[in-house]
Parts: sequence; C-alpha cells; structure tokens
Amino acid sequence: MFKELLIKELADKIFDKRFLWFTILCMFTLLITESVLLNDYKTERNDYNLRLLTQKEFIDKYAHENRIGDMLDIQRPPAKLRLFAAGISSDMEVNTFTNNSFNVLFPPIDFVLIITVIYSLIAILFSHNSFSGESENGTLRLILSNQVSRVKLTITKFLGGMLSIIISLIISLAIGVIYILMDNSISLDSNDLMALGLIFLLSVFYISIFYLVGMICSAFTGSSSSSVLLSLFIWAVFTLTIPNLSPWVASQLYRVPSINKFEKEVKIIKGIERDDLGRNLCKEVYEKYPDLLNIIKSAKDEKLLLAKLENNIGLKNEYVAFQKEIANAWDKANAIQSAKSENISVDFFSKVDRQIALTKEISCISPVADFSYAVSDMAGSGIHAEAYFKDIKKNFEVSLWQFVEARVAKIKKTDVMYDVNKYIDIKDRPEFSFREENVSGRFSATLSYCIVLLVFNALLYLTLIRQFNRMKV
Amino acid sequence: MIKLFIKKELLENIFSFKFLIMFLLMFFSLNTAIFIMTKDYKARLQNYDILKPSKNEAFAITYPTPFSIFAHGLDDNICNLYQITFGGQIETGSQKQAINKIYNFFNTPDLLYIINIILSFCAILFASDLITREKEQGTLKLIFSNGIKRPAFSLGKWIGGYITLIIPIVLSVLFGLIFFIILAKIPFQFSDFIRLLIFLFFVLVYLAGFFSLGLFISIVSRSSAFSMFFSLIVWVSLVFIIPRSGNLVAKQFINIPSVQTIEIKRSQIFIKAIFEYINSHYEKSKIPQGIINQQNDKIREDYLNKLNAVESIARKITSISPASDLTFLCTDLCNTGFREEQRFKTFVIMFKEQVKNFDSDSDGNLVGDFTPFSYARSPLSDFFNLAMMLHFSILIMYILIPVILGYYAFLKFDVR
Amino acid sequence: MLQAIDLTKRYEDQQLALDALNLEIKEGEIFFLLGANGAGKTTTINLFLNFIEPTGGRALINGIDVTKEPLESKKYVSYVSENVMLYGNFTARQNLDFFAKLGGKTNLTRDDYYMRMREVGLQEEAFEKKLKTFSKGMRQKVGLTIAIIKDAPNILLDEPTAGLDPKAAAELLQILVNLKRQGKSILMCTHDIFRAKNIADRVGIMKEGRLVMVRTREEFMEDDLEKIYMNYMQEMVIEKV
Amino acid sequence: MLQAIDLTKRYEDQQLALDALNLEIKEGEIFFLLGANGAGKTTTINLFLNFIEPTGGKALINGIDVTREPLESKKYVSYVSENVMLYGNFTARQNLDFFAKLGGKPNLTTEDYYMRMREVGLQEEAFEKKLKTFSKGMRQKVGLTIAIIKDAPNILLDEPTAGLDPKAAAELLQILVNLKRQGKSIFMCTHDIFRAKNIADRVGIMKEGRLVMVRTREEFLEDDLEKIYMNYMQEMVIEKS
Repeated sequence: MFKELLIKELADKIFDKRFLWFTILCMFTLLITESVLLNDYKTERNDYNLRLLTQKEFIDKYAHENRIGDMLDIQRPPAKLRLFAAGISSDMEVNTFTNNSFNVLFPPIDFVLIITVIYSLIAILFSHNSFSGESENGTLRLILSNQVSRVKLTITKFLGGMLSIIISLIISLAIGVIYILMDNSISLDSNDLMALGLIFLLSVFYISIFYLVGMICSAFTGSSSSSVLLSLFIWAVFTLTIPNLSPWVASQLYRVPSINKFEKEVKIIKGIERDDLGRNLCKEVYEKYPDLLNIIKSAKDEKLLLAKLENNIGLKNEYVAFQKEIANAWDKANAIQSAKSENISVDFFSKVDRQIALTKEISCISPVADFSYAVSDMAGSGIHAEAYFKDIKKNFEVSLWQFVEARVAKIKKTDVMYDVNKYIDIKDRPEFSFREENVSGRFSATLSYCIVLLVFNALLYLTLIRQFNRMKV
Repeated sequence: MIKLFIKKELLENIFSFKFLIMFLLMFFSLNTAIFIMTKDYKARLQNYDILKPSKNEAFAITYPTPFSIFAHGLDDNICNLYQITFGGQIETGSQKQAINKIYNFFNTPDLLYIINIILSFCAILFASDLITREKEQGTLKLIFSNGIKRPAFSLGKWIGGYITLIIPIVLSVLFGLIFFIILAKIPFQFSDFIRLLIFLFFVLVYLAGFFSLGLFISIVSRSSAFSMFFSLIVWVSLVFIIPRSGNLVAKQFINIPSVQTIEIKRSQIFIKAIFEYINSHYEKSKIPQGIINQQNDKIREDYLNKLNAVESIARKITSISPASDLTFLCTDLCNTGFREEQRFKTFVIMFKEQVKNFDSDSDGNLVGDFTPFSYARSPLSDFFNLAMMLHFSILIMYILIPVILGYYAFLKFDVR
Repeated sequence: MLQAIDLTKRYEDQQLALDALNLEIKEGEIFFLLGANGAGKTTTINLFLNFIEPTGGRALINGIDVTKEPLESKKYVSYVSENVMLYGNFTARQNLDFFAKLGGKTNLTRDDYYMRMREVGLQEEAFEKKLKTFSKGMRQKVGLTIAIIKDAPNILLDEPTAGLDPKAAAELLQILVNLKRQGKSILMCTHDIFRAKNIADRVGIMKEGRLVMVRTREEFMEDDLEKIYMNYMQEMVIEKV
Repeated sequence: MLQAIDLTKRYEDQQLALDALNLEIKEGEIFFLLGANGAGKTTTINLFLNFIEPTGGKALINGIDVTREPLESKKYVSYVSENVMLYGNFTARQNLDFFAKLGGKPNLTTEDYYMRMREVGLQEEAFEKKLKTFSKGMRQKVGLTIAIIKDAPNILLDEPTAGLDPKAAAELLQILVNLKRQGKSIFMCTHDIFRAKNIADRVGIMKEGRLVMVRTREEFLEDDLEKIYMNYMQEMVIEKS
C-alpha cells in the first residue's frame, strides 16, 4: 500500500509539465552562475597568487623590523566552494577608500540563492494543492475510503513530493559540479566533495520546510487558490523580509555604541589623557633633580649637553638615573592608560559579540538565514571560516615574530649600529600556507544551524499531521 | 460601461482573501522598513556629530541624507570618515558592517528593497489570476452573453485591478511617512518633497509594469494554476536572476584587480618611500610625500576607471530587468547611488590636494588656516540626464508592451 | 424568435460538432434539446451567443444574424449557464445589480429585485447574504433571476436542472412555464428527459451533431420518451428488473 | 450488509445534520435515498466511511462498528463519489491500477481490467487514454469499475447519475442491477426520482435529517413517486402546463 501511494505521488509530480519547466530554469541558471563564478574564482586566485608574489619580492628587498607587520599582511586564499556559496565576498572584508561598491547594490547570484528563492518556490507550488487539490476533485475521499490511514497518506505525500524535487535538485547540482570538474584548472578534493554532499543535504532539509508549509496550508484552507496565497505569504515573510531585518532589529534591541565613538574614546585615552598623566608624573621627577634641570635648560643644544656631562661622572650617572625615571614615569602613564583603554575595548567587543549572538538568534527564526550561514560556513566563505583563518594567521604571526626577533638578536650581536629601520635579510622566513578546515571542523561549526533546520522540519511535520486529521474531507 | 467594470473589480478584489493577505504583507514590510531605516538614519546622524572634524583636523566626512531611508544604496560609503594622512594617503574609519559580518549577508531592508522585491511579487501574483479566475467561475461567459465590447472589459479590469493594488501601498507608505518620519522630525526641505514625489511616481510606474505583465500572463494562460506558476518564473528571472548576474558577467569583460591588491600596492609604495628616505641618511630635504601622493593617485585613477567601465557594462546588461532599472533610478534620485559616490570621492581627492600643502604639527593637526572639508549632495537638476531617460523608458516599456499584446490577445480570448 | 439555418461547426481537428442544424423556436415556446454529452447541445448555445464562429449557415436572434451584429443580437437573448457560480464574495444584491446593468437595466429599485426574486421563489432575507453561502439550487435561481431581469425575448438555458434536487428542479421548470406564458422563446439543453413531458412544447434529440428527431407535445404525449430516446441511440434497450 | 442504529450527527453550530437514522440494507438489495440538498444524504455516507464522527448511535458495515475499527471496516465497502474526476494526467490504466492496489487487489492483469471494463461498457481503446480527455459519463464508469474491482460486499454511491445523459445514466443503473444480482448491498443517494421505479428495491425520503418515509418496490410501483416526494415536502404541487 505504502509503495503505490509513493509511486503515484512521485509520478504525479514528475509528469507534471511544471516540473520540467522548473528543472530547466534551475539547470540554466545554475549553469550560468557556475560558469561565471568559475571565471570569477580563477581571476581571484590569480590575483591572490600575484599578491603573494609582489609581497614576497617586496619583503626580500625592503624587509626591516619597524614595518615587517605592515609588509606581511597575510591574505586569505579564495575558498574553492565559493563557487556555490558566495558568502562574504573578499572585497567586502576590506574597508578602504577605493572599494568595489557595485557588489553592495547587486549582491552576486549563487547556488544558495537558487535554493533559497527558486527551489523553495518550487516546493510551495508543488505542495500547496497536495490535499486541497485532491479533495476538490474527489480523489481524497476515494483514497480514504480504502484502508489508508491519514498518517500514512501524509508520509507518502511528503516523501513522494520531496523525492521529485530532490531528483530535480540532483540533476541541476550534478550539471554544476560536472561543469566545474571538466575545467582542469580547479580540482575538487575529497574534502570539498564531502562538503558539497553536506550542502546538498542541508538544501534538502531547507526545501522540505517549505514543502511542509505548502502541505499545511493545503490541509488548513482546503481550497487550492487560498492555500497557494497563504503559503506564498508565509514564504515571502520568511524568505524576503525576516532575514534582512534581523541584524537591524538586533541592533535596535541591544544598543551597542557605534565603533567610531569607541575609537574616539580610545584615541583620547591614549592621546591627550596619557600626555597629561605623563607630564605631571615627570613633574614629580623634575622636583627631585632641580639642579640637573637648569643645566639641561642652559645647554643650547644636545651636543653641548653631552660634552658637559662627559667630564663630570657624578652628574652623568645622575642624568642617567634622571632619564630612567622619566622613562618609567612615561611607562607608568602608558600602563595606566592602556589598562583603561583595554577594559573599555574588552567591554565594547563583548557587547559587539553579544549583539552578533543576538542577531544570529533572531535570524534563526527564518530558515533562510540559518541555511545561508550554514552553507557559507560549510563552503568556507562564511563567518566561521573567517574566524578559523584569523586563528591560523595569529599563530603564524607569532612564529614569524619569533623568527624575526631571533634574526634581529643575531644581527645586533654583530652590528652595533643596528637600528629599527635597517634592512634585514629574512629570505629564509617560514612560508605561510593555509589549508581550508576539514569537513568535520566545518560541520561542527554549522551544527547549531542544522539542528535549528531539523527542529523546524519536525515541528512543521507535527502540525501537518494534527492539521490533516482535522481536515474535513 | 467601463466605470461599472472598475467598480465591480474594486468591490470584488477588496473583499477577497487575496487582498487581505497582500495588504498585510505590504503593510508589515513597508512599515518595518521605514521604522528601521529612520532609526538607523538617526544613529548615523549622531555618529556624524561624533566624527565631525574640529577646526583643522584633516578629515573628510559628510552628513547622511534623509533619503537614505528610501534608498540606502551606498550611503554608508559616502558617510564614512576619510582621514588624509601622511603623503596624501586616504585612510577610512571602520564601519559597522566590518564588525557585525551578518550585515553583509543580506541586502539592507530599505524601502527600495521592499518595493523592488516584495511589492513586485504582490503585483504580479495579484494580477496573474484576475482573468483566469473569472473564466473558471463561469462569470466571463455570463458577462459576454451581454452586448459588451472586449476592450471595455479588459480596460476596466486593468484600471480596477491596478487601483486595488495601489491603495494598500499608498496607505502603508503614508502611514509610514506620518508615523516614522514626520513625527520623528526628520529634516525635510521643500525640494525634498518634490524628490519624494518623483520617487513615489517611479514606484507606481514600476508596479504598473509588473501588474500589466501579470495580467497579460493571465490572459494567455489556460488555467489559474498555470498563470500563477508562469508569473512566478517571470518574477524570479526579472527580480533575482538578471540583476544579480549582471555584475558578475560584466566582470568577465574587464578584469578588475581586487581591492586587496590595490591596498597592498598602496602600502608598499608608502613603506618603500619611507625606507629609502631613512636609509639614505636624511640627505634628501624632506620625506618624499610628493612621490607617494603621485603614485597613489595613479593606482587609484587606474582602479576607478576600470570600476566605471565595469559599472557601465553591468548597467547595460542588467537594465533589461525593471528591478535594476528602479535601483539605478532611485539610488541616483536619492543621492545614494553609484554616481553620487564617485562624485563624493572626487571631492575628497580635491580636498586631499588642498591638505597636501599644509604641514601638520606634532599630533597631526594642520597648521595655518585652511578651509575644512564640506560637501553638498548633487541637486535635483543633475538627476535628469540621458541614462535616467533610458532606464525610465524601459520601465514604461514594461507597461506598454504587455498592455498592447494583452489587448489583442483578449480580443481572441476563448471565453468558454 | 430563435432561428438556426444550416448551422454547422467543424473544429480544427476535423471533428464535426454540429451538422447543418435547422431549427426555429417561436415566441411562447419551450424547446427541449436532448442528447448525450458532446452531441452538440452546448455548441449550439455557444453559436447563438457568438462565443464561437460557425463554419457554415447562420444563427438568427429576432432576425438579427449573430455573426454580423454580435452586440446588437445580444440585446435580445439572456443566458443561464449550467454551473452558476457568480461572485461568491458579493451579496445577491450586488450580483443582481451588476448583471442587471450589464443587461441594460440601470435604475432598478429594491422592490423590482424583490418582485423578480419572489417570482423565482427566493426569500428576501437571501438578498443581502453573500453568494458563497448559497446552495446550488439557490444559486441557480439567482442565475434565472438575472435572465428574468434582463427581460430579453429569448432565453438560452444550459442544463439548468443538473444536480438539483427534485423540488428545486420542479420549481425552476415551473418558472420557465410562467416565462413561456409571457411570450418568451426558450431553448433548453438538458438530460431531464422525464420532466420534458409536463414542460416542453417541442422536444429534439441530437446524436453526434445531427438533430435526429423533433416531436411536438401532442406527438410524444402518450409514449415513453425514454424508450424513444434509447431507440434513437440504437444502443441498449432498458430491461426491466 | 449496511446498518445504521440511531445514527445522529449534530455539527458544532448546533445544526442537526442527521436525527437517529435506523436503516438496514441486506445483501442483494438496492436502497435509493431521496432528499433535497442538505437533507443529510451525504452526511450518512460520510458517517459510514468514518469521514466524520457520529454524535450518537452506530454505523455498522458487515457487523463491524465503523468508529471502533475504521480501517478494518473499509475492507468491506467501496465508494463512488458524485463528481468522479480521478487523476486527469494519468491514463485510465494508471488510475485503475492505483486504486485497485489501494483496494487490496495488487496483481490484476490487463485482461482482468478489460473484463471489468466490458462489464461497465467501457471500450478497450479508452484504457490507455488520459482521463482528462474522458466525458463525464465515461469518468463515472471508471469510478464504478474501481468499485467493482474492489469487489467489496457493500457499495455506497453519492449521486452517480447527476449530470449524465439519459443513455449513460440508464447504463450505469443497469450495472447496479447486475451487481445486486451478485449479492452486493447497494446504498445510493440520488435525485433521480424517475428511474427509482425500475431499479430500486426500497426507496427512502429524507427531510431535514429525518427519514420521513421508506417504501418497498411493491408499495410504490403504482403511484407517481414524484407526487409522493412533493407531498412529503408539503411544498408546491406540480401544475401541469
């Protein structure tokens, strides 16, 4: 009994002309996006390699301790699976005067958009008349007049419909993947293919949410025309409005002072306040060495002062002690101020983190947001992927600095006249290489989103069964 | 006779379930958008007060325009803090997008986004079953069993349907305007009201385009289900696929370097100049600011030209879809568009040239009297140019073609 | 006065829907057109209402050729479709008002509507109720009221009694009898073979687009109309249980 | 064997749909249930098929209480709905195959289908054609074939002849006579008052949820069933034109 219902539902959907139309539309769109994104990825990769090269040459020629940090700005290579989930494009990460603002007006199209917009629409259009259509043409009564329980009917209708959409999804995804594999300049290793498999699974769970929404509306309203309107309404609210509103609503609910205000405060703390504190600390030191003070004042310029001190030992070490005290007065001022600015920034960034967490929670009510974050993290172009890269970058920088310090210490032994801006040869420095996180790491990061998607599915399925049991046949 | 059809159309639609759903969706989305954008505008205004440069600090910043509520566009870039530093380099202050990355995932929900995507969704869906429902109900047969000319009915249907579509939009926008903008005392001058009226006019023309498209599909399709399905396909391709792929496709023609490469080149120039100066044991008279400035200008010039080239190609490709036409029109109208950003950047570069020949004292303030940075958004007259005409004519075309084709198709429409 | 002169209709797929129909229905006459589904009954009505173009012959309403002056001819005919849905969201008054105006009657008062509704057997309370709450029989009666309000000399009915319970069907046909007395010429396609006896002046049987038999009331009064119908169909003969 | 014992159904809005129906239809018997729309005919069928819960009394199929063992009871009943549409995109074979399997007859050969279709009067060519190309009469016959294939001892029919032309209706009822001879108990709600005479063993009339009259074939053979029906309705009496 179960098999017949399933096959009938599947056949009913696949032989429907709309199925053909939609699969062609998705295949066509995916093919365009993949071909365009592939070129985009290749140009970006070449761009990345070019950058590494210029950086390497520059460092080999001009490396000096003072500006090693600026010279060696470690870059993130474009993630291979950015072909499927654009996530945060590399241009967006950098906040500069010359920026590509066109992406802001028209975000790029990718596989995630095809799923969240086109496939969820297919799900609704296929499922909105699953019960109401059959009850209007009398077949629902005919089926239920046989030994078919309502729960079994809901299961077979859900699985049959979803199977047809999954087939269409497999066809269009396969076309995309084959197109990429054909191009030999990019090789997808097992890690990527597994990630792609998980992305496929996530999209199936995402689409099933809207398939269930369509079925519930069909059972609830009982007439196909009003059920399609209701489900499209729910679709529009959850796909088009809530994800876009969530970051802004979060910023209203949980006020965080603007970053510019924070930076200004820090500037003042580190700037003017520190100078005042430092000056009055030095004043105390000046009182201790009154006579030394007027000598310094009377000396015209530095050379004269040095000559005077040379011949009077007592005065010289007094001057040295004086210099030392001034130095640690300034260090004390610096310490106090930086401690102050430290806890302000800790407080500020904890607030920001809490706001980000709140944004994620609010946006979790819309499956689109969950899906987008999960897939972009899975594809290595999302928020988690960036954080992962930053950790690796930090560790590498630490090891690099140790290397540089060791080299500088070695040079200092031999060359007395060493100063911070002198060229140092660090051609044999450790090379930075970044391999994307393996799938299990990415999966554990996206676990919370997957669970939310599953909970959505479960809740919707329960309401469906309750609703269909109450439906007047 | 047309008046009778219009009245009936209004009456029939206003009490229908479809209208209720549409009204709720529009009211909810339009007003949340206006509410959120006004709050954001206020926050950005305070931000401007914090960052406003004191007398002789080398900062370039301008205040956000109240029109960013309607079309946010690139206002964040325009209202950013640009500091002119050593050697004519332009550093930018950090933005909220940089901290909370989630902002980058989805478009800003300004009024333009809601109109562009949600209202066009309602318009085409609303119109897609106007004719097919009457046919399936059998009322079409009954109507044409009387001496009624076909155009009278189709014209009445068009006008009646369009009015029912526009009523909820105008009401929601008015409600939004009154509650969130006027009560919130947002500074609006008289010329702004004209601009606002033009904005609303564009919106009405845009939605009329989708409405006639939906009505045409309803005439040519066999059943309600088919007409709704086909209009959804048309909607998805016009609103999502074409505008969003235009940018990527344009990039294929002109290979534009990524922003990070430009950054690295810029910092390398700076470091190289300083390094050579120091290691040449101070022989040269001054730090070679001139060279740094000149090389920076060259890179920036080259990048901006390429960016403009990409933009103009992308603009041509995407202007087939009314959605991107509306985006270009409204962002240019509200002075938050691509053209405005370029204009602002040229002002900043000019300011940089001026700052260059002042030297700064110990903690960075400029010495001597120099006129601080000031910038006024482009006046309304600048808006009316050839590009605008092209976009607007495409929007009009999206109304005329379906109406004319629909007119002839309805003459042969099989009423049975 | 409804006339069909050699009226033929052949669809694109060469299927002959109507084969040279010659028919004339004078004032004050009810003509029942019987026949299987697809025998050409609905095609005849569609030709009279100029919903489809005839491939041969002419259809005349009060002497006006339907194809030459379609709008003019429609002034003299009113139509009741099989499954009367009308506008579910409108009340009966709004529906009647709308279609009355379409039929050329613009300034009818509430009493005119009440009078016509009583004629058809609809209570006044139904006047302000939404049509979607009406039963099939009541909706059929509203359709008939619309035809009566238009007051056209000819009435075309397409299976009005389909799916109605015996009482509603009997009442409906009773109204047709009153309209006949007012001099209307009525063409009714139906399967209601048993009620033809008490209502119809003339009965015609169609088979595959041809009018195979026309009998006046006197001729078919005695014998069993169902048997005649079956003989013409030369199919099964009814076995008694 | 279909039994209703004090079967009552009162909807939430206190409207009494069925008032203590007591009815028993033995094997090899055709029971016609007449009544206006909303008189409770369809509610009775819904109660027998357990689509709705009774507020009182019991409905038994072959002695099995429908509410206690809904799935088991469904093995012994087959159902033909009023407007048989089935799946337009599927061919007749696919429809028959699907519902045969649902009815517990998984492995029937094409020959079985042909035999049943001949019984019902459907040609073999129709077997591979899509159902949406079928006429109303042919679709009704496919519905009946499905009931026959299930071969359940009881058959419930909801207005099977509504909208059918006289020939198709006559053929359909003829098939019911054959099924009666095979010992099936047949319960049919209908408005087809005139054919009751030649087909029905017993006729019941319902008014506002109450069974007001039950007559056996012998009792109602002489007098005019329509007049009886109208008297019970105490409404208009039919005037001859």
